[in-house]
Amino acid sequence: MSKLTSMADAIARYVPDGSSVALSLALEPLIPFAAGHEIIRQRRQNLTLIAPISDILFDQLIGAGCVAKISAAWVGNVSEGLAHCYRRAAEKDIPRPITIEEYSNYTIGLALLAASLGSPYIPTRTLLGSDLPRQNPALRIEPSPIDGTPLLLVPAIRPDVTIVQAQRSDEDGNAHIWGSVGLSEEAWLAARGVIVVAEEIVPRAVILSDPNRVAGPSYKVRAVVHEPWGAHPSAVQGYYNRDHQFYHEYHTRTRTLEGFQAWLDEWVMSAPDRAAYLQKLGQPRQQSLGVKEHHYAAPVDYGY
Amino acid sequence: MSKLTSMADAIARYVPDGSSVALSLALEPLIPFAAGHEIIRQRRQNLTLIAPISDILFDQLIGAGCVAKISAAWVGNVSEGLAHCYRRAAEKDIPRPITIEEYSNYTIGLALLAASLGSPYIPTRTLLGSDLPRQNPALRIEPSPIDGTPLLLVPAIRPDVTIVQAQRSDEDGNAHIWGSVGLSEEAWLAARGVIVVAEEIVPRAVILSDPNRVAGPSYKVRAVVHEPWGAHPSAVQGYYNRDHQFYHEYHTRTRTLEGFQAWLDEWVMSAPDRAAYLQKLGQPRQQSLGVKEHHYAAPVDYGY
Amino acid sequence: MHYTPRELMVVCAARQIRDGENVFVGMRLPLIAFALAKSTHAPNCVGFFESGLVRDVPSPELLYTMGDAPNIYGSLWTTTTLNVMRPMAAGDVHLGFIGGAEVDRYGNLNTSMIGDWQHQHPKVRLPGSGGGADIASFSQRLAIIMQHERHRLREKVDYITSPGYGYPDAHNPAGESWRKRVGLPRGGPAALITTLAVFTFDKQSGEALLQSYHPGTTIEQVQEQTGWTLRLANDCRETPPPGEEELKVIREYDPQGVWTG
Amino acid sequence: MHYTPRELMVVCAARQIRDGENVFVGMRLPLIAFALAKSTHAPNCVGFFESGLVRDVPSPELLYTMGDAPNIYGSLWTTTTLNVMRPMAAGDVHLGFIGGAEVDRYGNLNTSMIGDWQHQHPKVRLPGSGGGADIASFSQRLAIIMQHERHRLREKVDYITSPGYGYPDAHNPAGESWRKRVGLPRGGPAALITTLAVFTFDKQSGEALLQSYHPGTTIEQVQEQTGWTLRLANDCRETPPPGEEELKVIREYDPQGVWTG
Repeated sequence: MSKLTSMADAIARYVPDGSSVALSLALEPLIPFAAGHEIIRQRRQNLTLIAPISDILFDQLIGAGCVAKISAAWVGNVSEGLAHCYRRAAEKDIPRPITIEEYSNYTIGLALLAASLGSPYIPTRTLLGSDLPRQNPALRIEPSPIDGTPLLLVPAIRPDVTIVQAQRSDEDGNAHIWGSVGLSEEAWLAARGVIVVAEEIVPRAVILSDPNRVAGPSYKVRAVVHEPWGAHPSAVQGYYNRDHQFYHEYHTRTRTLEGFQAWLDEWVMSAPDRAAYLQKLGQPRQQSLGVKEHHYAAPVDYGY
Repeated sequence: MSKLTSMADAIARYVPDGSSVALSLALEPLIPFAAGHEIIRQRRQNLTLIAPISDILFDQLIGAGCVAKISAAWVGNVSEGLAHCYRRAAEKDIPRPITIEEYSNYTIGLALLAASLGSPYIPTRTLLGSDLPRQNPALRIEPSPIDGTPLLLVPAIRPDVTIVQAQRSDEDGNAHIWGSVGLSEEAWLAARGVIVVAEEIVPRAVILSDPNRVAGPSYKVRAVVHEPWGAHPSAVQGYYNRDHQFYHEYHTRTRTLEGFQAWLDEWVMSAPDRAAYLQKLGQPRQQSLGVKEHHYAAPVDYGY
Repeated sequence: MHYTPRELMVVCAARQIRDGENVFVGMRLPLIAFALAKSTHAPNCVGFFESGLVRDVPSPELLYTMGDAPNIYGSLWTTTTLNVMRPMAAGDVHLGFIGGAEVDRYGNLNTSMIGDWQHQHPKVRLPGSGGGADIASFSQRLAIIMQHERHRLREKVDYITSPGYGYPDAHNPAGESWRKRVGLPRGGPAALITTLAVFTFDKQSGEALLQSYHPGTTIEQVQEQTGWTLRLANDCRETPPPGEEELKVIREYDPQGVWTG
Repeated sequence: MHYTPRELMVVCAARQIRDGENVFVGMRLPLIAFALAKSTHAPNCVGFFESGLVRDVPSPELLYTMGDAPNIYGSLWTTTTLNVMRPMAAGDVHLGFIGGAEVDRYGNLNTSMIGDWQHQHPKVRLPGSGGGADIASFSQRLAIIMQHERHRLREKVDYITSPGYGYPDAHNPAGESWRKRVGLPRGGPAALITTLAVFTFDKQSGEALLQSYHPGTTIEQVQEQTGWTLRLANDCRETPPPGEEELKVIREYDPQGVWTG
């Protein structure tokens, strides 16, 4: 049965106040900005955000006051540096205080891996001697039952919902992702439910023609949203490139609280949906970000 | 630099007596029979074999006396049932005694996963109440440091070498595998070194055109062997199907020790290499197992 | 209408599958049961295969192994063994199927060793767990499929490969409470389907209850072939025979009777 | 021949890479250092990127992030973040690069918080570890790249994000023995490359040693901008300037000087 819904319905139904949400899982590419902006428009509150590094999407959600807690390895602006809203919240409780549980990319991955394995934790030897285990109450150090050496235990994190940006999906949520995928697979398998946001909706036969490329089991998918350019300004391999200038503009304009409010009003609040956002972005800019050269994968035969 | 070698050289150099070898990792398909037969011809001794389920390849290596220890979840003949050489070794020390450390598919996977993560063990809740933790000294039960409930700790297994059967590879060991892959990825990442056995050797550009399909990092690959039909009688998706009849013949012929010896002499010892094996198998039989209908994966664009 | 014992077993197995469930499918009879359930009462069930497959339509051809090429073609997800077992470990698999060489009255299953394995060589070395012990540990309900012979249905198995409801001890019963004591996260046997009968289980005591005996057999004959004293379910009765439609589907899928003959 | 401080830093970073090594490459300067090493003395080194990439040729275009599409195209392996970090955790990465906001004389790095974070809000909230703490924990050698300013090179950082050689306590020194004590599997800082100088580390004491000062600076000027009393390496000397060939490669890769200007 089709799980196709509008972004507004998907967020309204599956991202309630107070839920823990994993999104922005592939590091710099495939960031579901359209989903994040809808969360902001619906004025969601007290969310816990989970990701390895989050480019500026987390900064926007924090600045808009949607976030109570961050479980992540890095919150900033990858090509520009610091994230101003994140700083204001962490340093001055503006617009509201947030709890930060600091992970590294590896340990946030292990936390999602543990949940997906049904294991209470994964032991590792990273972060020993660092201050992260003191800053983050979830992390603990215990002697190994095997040889007594110190181990960092990374407890499982089970997101209420994982939002995955995909190149293409069928209406049931069988989706193809390619390019660097970050922790998308772990977060898909760890979560209670998944929202798929796809550049294209394709027939089931297209996806099933290459089952090794499928991102995860579709029984977990609650909603499929067709949202072309839904990841802008981040990149989607084979569809469009990263809009570095956009990140630069965001960085300069959001240094002050007022600047952020103006930016948010302009790009999120006064754009009712992604279509309006894209209209504002404009055709020429989309063209300049589009694919200039196609590089197709070699054929693969599933025949027998 | 090219890592192309003959099967004889690859086995001679990288599978010495006493080494621990992970092979037959994709369950029923992609079993490196040609590699196993070369191990037998070179009269390798005291090997430790690691796999989830092994179709009849493990039975052959055990019957030939190459094996001192088995760390696996299942040793038999998938379409026929029991494995006669395995029974003779386990029940009567024929041709030599073997140590069996019994795992389940999930726990042998976790053992390889732990090694690949650089973690000493993975905790899980499978096998609790079963006799496997009593039979297998590697497995241990400890209370969870988090809530005190019993946990099975599965220690890391780091194979000396993993032998991976692939559809295609370049000369450096950048390889594509598709179809069900079982524990190939975990074993590749867990092992000290990897031998790739490929149906086809293709230009680097073919593999790199689809980097998401690559089986593992090629820096670990010690040797690349071009061995068409190297997995017969198991299946290679897109190349040939499983030869069920061959498994049936093996099952009936190897009930007795003499029967096994005769089978081994006929199909392994008196066939100096895979070419001779295939000649004996015959063109008509190969044709009957060949691909009748091609099913190609939908195009994927890595462009930008 | 005539049918074979195995055809009846497939029908009984299919009846264990509820619509929309995630089913960890084994080989042979459960595979056909999955195909049967899909095309009758459970069109929305999804099948998991430990070789690294998830699919929601039966394979286009009869399979000898779950890794056969036709089973990969048209699958929803072809991936690693761990990836398909991870959802089961996390509790997402409703029903799992396994077979065995020996089962006891508490649904404990032995697929490893016959004989006194702790002090000498085993009398018979069986292939081992495969994914069986994991399916028995993790799935919400377990359905066991076996040949019904007195030496296979025993008071106590020689070796527990796949945990059922354990055993009672001086202070505690078998059953769900045993599984909790040893640390299993959930589950336990829901059905034992044999060539002669179908058993359910009393989760409190962990004991098998004779739910139905197949047409042509009697409770007495089942008792003769069973290594423990039968306890009957309240509504113990004759197994409803396969319907025409059910047999039709089975025979379309396995026309030669490779697995159901 | 004229060159910028950043171009010299790239050259110094590239000199840390040995042929055939697995290098965990960060963004910006290390990325260009990797490209430089590849095309000069280390043609066989392999680059790992935490977004889930392994590649052995520099990307065809200058990158703003490691996840940019040109970096995926032509990679040896495009996969998950865990998959590329697993080999590093297991010890297969020879050299890792990271940058930071603060570093101390023992090579401990802070990319998380400036100020008294335990008792009040941090004065400055930095982005955090990313993969940095993992690279510092797992790689066999660590190279740190930083702006050289007195407030950044401190006696003691406010917060250890990425462990270097720790600190001495009443009974034990910092250095390799500290890493062993806390349970780190291997590694430690091998070089600190700044806009003014290059430091190596004494693995026994864990202290930074001034290895070389860049042309145009003096040891005194370096000391002025360094928050601890310098210890000099035995062969402390001026940093060898970039060669023409090295600058040519850098400028081909970053013609606008986006990162090296």
